[in-house]
Amino acid sequence: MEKIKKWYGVLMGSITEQNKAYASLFIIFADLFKYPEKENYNELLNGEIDKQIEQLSRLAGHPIITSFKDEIGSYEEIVQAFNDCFLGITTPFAPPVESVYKVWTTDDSFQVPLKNQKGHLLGDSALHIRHIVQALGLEIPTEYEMMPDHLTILLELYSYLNQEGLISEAEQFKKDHLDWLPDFYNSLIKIERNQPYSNIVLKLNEVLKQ
Amino acid sequence: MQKISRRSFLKIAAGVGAAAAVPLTLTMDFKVFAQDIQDDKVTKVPSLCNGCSSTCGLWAYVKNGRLWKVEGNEANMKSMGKLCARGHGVAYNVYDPGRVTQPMKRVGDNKFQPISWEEAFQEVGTKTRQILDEHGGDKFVWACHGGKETYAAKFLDVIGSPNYITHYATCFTAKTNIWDKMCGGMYNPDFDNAKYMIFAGRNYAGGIIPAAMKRITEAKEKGVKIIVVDPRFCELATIADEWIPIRPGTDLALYLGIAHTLISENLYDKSFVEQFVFGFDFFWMYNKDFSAEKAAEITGISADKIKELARDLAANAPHAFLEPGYHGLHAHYKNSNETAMMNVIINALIGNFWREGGLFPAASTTFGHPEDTYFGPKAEMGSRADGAGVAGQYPLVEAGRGIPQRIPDMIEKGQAKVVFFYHYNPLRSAPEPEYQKKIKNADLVVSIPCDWNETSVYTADYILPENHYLERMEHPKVINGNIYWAAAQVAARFKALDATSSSLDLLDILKGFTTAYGINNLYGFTIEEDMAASLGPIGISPDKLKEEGCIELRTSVLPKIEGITFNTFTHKIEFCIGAWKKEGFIGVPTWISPLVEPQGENEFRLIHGKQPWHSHIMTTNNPYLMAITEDYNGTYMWMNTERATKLGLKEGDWVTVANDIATKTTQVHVTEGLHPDCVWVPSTYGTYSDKLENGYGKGFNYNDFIPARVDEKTGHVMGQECIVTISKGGK
Amino acid sequence: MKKNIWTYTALVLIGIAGLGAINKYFISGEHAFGVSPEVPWGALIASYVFFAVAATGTGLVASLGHVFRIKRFEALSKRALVASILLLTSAFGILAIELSNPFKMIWIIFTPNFSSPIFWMGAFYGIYLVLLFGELFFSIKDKHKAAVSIAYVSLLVKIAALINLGRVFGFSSTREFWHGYYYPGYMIVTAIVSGAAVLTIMVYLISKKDASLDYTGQPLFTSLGKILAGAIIFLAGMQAFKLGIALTSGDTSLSGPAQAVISGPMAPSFWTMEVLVGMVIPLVILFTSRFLSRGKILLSAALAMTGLLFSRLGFVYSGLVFPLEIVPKGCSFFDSLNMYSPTWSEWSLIFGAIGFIYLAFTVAEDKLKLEVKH
Amino acid sequence: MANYVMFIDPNKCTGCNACRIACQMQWNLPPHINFNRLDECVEGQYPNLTRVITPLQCQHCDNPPCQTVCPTNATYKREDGIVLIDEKKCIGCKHCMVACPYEARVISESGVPEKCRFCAEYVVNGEIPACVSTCMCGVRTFGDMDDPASPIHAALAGQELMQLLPGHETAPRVLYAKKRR
Repeated sequence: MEKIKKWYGVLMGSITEQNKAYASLFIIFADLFKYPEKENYNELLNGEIDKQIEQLSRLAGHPIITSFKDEIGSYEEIVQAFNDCFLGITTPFAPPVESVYKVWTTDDSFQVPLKNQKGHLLGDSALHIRHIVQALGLEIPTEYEMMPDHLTILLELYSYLNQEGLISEAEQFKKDHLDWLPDFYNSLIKIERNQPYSNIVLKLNEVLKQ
Repeated sequence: MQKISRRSFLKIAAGVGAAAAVPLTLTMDFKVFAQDIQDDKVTKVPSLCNGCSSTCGLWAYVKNGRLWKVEGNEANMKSMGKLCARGHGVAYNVYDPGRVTQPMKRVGDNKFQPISWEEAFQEVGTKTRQILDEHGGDKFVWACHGGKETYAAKFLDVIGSPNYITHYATCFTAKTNIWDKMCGGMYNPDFDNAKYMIFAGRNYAGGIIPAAMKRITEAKEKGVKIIVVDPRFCELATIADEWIPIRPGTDLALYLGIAHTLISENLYDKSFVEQFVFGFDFFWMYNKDFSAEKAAEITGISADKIKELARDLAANAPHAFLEPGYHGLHAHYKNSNETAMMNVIINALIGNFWREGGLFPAASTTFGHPEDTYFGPKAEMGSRADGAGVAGQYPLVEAGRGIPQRIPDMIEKGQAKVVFFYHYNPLRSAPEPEYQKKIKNADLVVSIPCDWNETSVYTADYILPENHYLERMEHPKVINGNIYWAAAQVAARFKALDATSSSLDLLDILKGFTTAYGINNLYGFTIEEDMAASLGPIGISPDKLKEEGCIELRTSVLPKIEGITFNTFTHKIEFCIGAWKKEGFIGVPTWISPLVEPQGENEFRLIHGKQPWHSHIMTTNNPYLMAITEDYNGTYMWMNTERATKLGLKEGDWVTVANDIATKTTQVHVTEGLHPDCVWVPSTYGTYSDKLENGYGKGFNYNDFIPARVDEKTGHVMGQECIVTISKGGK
Repeated sequence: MKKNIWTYTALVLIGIAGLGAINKYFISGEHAFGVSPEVPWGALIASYVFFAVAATGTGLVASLGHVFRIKRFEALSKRALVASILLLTSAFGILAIELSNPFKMIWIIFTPNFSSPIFWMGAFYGIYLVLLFGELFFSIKDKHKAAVSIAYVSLLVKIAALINLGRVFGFSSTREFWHGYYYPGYMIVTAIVSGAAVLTIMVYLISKKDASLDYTGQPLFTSLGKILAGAIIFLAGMQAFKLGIALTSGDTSLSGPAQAVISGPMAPSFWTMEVLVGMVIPLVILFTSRFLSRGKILLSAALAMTGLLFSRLGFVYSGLVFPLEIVPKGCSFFDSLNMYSPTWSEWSLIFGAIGFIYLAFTVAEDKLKLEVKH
Repeated sequence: MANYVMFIDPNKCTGCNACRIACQMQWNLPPHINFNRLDECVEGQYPNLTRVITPLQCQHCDNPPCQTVCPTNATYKREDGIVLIDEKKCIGCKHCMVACPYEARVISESGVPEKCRFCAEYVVNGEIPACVSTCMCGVRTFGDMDDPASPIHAALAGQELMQLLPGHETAPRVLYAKKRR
């Protein structure tokens, strides 16, 4: 039924409110994996983010309740958590990058052992995202050009596809490129200071699963 | 209602409308896409290996922008198509997610915050400016591994800092310093035509140059005699005709004994000495009593053997050489300088310079430069903070090399305020890490690495990551030196792979930094333009170089008898160094005892060397190379069987190694292949940056045990003048 | 069915074995076990041999009833079949977990290699299992004639299976300590030891509730005890002979492993478990009790089985403990034996199998009509 | 049909391990799984020592014990002499590992006892195995005995050859130069 509604919106040449809300929801999630600026931190702390997630997810027809505000601690703590989880200055760490959680390439001809290993950057998935970004006439910042399968970009892209009413493409995208979140979560929880990120990933996975 | 992200990463590209429909070019299905890209073509891009500083030529095979395979480049005179274990290993590092992926700013002990390149340049540039404006440009230090990288010099010139410091004082500085003073430059052995080779203080099978090993084993096939003098039965000794274990620190005595035999038995090449040597009599005057017998007492090698070496050298001269050595002898003993001098003298006595099977200078060439684009003011050049080449401090040390182990001292004395480290990690590769950690007291420390090395983690205020070598194009290099090759070669690193992170090339880092510092257009050229300008005078186009990978220039160094001249004051090989006499030294080598001697049953001299699959400290985080270490017990400390038995030690036992600087534990390898006076450790281990997880905490490093000493003549660290006591147990 | 403490213990053991299997299949893979390129076979191969030989041995001793018409053993026939089936399925279960890819076994049918002892092992034991089921089926249906005919065929298959199992180890000249004809013989003798022991334990378990055993009970115990004692003595002699020959052979590839057994890494297990617990104590108990006490015979049987388990571990490890001398050398390399010790996953499977056999046997006893009518 | 052999001269090997890692790269092996390894033998007493490092790997026997014992014929021998393993048939019984006198097999991540493949897919295109092409000391030579142009003929000429463990009658296709030290 959900799908038909969405398709209906597309066919009518208009994007439904529901679609817009769904797309916006992922913009919010995408934002959470960027470096935590003070402003974002404040929004998280005063519950603004939780509120928006609640409203948007309800509108989108995938209601979830989050309480990230209870898990973030001080600004310094969230910065520390970001560093510990994603930067690699301490180990273990869990970069929010799809390639790391997938077999590097399925191309058997490669003569480097990366081929069938996990844990490396610029895997097949990164190339695919780069391809999608280019084909859709989009651009990503230089800093992320070589890490196009960073979770932030994946979520923004997913949001964009939904926003533009490319529903079947979005579905395919979700299936192909947002299926690694459980592995990501498992890596995150091995890090001592993993909140709020592990919970964000959990909730994100929850809304994607619906 | 809808939250508009202030910082959305995804932007609609300029000139493209929003997609109303799915573009035809889009392959949305990942499986289909992954299948499609398998049809991409494989291309070949030349580069130079970064596994050590030999710059072996290699081909990077690339498919869809990613590394497909690496292979040695046949044409390169260092690799001759071969790569060693490190070469294969470090290429693989490129996709390691543990690299420093973007600029980092220190926000606390062991705490960093990622920042954008713009912020990084702005902050580093303005801070450097403030500090130098206040204290003077000569408080700026650029410390690097050394070699052929050039861009920093431009900045140093403008701000008036002479402080370009390399790692050489911890490696082989006595050799280059002295060869330059005595014969005007380095000379390299001709493996292909020699009939008799002595290797002392250099293990080509550990510190590998693949082409050297190829040529040495080929020579061996032909029946050439190979002698290895080394306290340790090193990898090269495996294929040698003879291993002569020498008491560590006494190579000088051996050389004096050989010289004495050559001269007293009239075996030396008199005509060569007459024509091309200055100061022979002066040398002989001081050493005519230093007989082979005396040398035998000191070295533990029999007088007969010493005489035999001298006679065999003479008998095969000039198709014979005493290899000029490397790290093993030239920064590690109080008598390293004199040892280097004697190396020149022995080769001169057998008259093998410029002779087939002897020693030759490196063929070279000169590159052009991109046109200057900076015409602004330049500060007056200050004096060197480390005192290298400075009267009253270390006048005999080559200013071009510097004294890296003094950096913490310079900072403490206020002589250095801003320190940049470029692919250099003194916290692990220089003596006494606890002392080196004081580097963090500088006003500003910037590290330009690939990985989270100790220096970055413990001292850097900013980390500005450089691209992996396969991701960057660089200023071309002349491939020459260390081993004789009749023609110079030109090669370069070309960008083979897409970068996996937001690291940059050195040139771009310096452009950003200097611009923020307030110098505009200091590097007004791109790397492509730099390469074109460099290669221009030689008549090579960058495209051609990229296609061939390595281009050999005209043959320029061939054996000759006529017209030999040396680039010294007398145009001869000077057995007596004038500059030394000026400083009050006698100027010729005489016997000097090592600084310290082990006494008693549990005292040993701690010596070190390279393992064939690691490059000192920089490869220990590679999982493949560390797997070799694990399979072959590579972190074990070698100890002579007899000494071990006395201490009740068996293979694999844990021991505690201690002196007044450090206490460490390790396991022992009990072997017949080591001089009883010493213990030996590979120079590779002891990584203590916990970010380098494959290497972290494995083994220990000799630097843990040595103080940051400075030799008065050439500035080296005397890295093997180190006594440790060893006792059973510890783990 | 009455549940007691043993029922729960068995369930716990099976549960832990489940964890061991999960560890192998889903978590650690090959690393779940202590094996290495130098010691590729370990406790699971040993326990496979332990259970498979016990299965054959149980059948072999029990066939004294069916085949050789020894009256007092007939009481055991059906139960022995059940025990055999359970032991053999346990052996197969362990093997399935030991194998990296048991599902690829199907290729044994499509592209069999007739020169491979493991192929024949699969064939013989596969047939044996089918025969066991057949014999049990006809026995329960009281089709005596059919059951006996199967028993004859089964006897041949059993002996072939045992000899072939010995060949799995003795076939290749690579592992000198195993090579030759000793181990086929060893398999048959140990089969009798384990058969007698298993039957003793089984008789004890059921004698309390099966009145019919009161009639044959005592002589049956005594006979089994005597068979057990005889087989142990024979085995002890064989082992002593084997080790003696190896030690005095002057060939390090034989004497080295033997040294490892008597004074090397295997010595503690060899002397305490295999010799003392598995041979000396049972024999002392049997002879001092003059084969009359049920309890003591049971105890001897249990000890013999325990000793035999360690004997299997030692037997597998001893073939692999000594490093192969690939490059002819004069240099010392003997100081490093190939090290192996079983991991918890391996132990869990062994004990799990024991738990399974106990549990399944009590269930079978409960549900099937296994008593012999007179 | 080609007739592949490898010649190894241990007298030249200094133990750099380039062969090991080049092979690992070529065949995408993880760090601790390696198809070739170095055996070290040090004899003598200080200061008179000899050290011989012998590279070991699958010997591609003409009479391979691993093939004989393989229950499913997963291990097979190609007509050109190369012994290979068909992963889809391997049950992982490891009898091949027990039977191989050269300890040439290592268990792969998928539980298959893997080993050196003589770079089977590559040599048929005229390429040489990675361990050979990267060896700086010229320890290894690979070639086709039936091809007169193959470098193997020059490498073997005048060499005193031996095979490892001739007593096992495995007839290896890896030929070693006799120890000269």
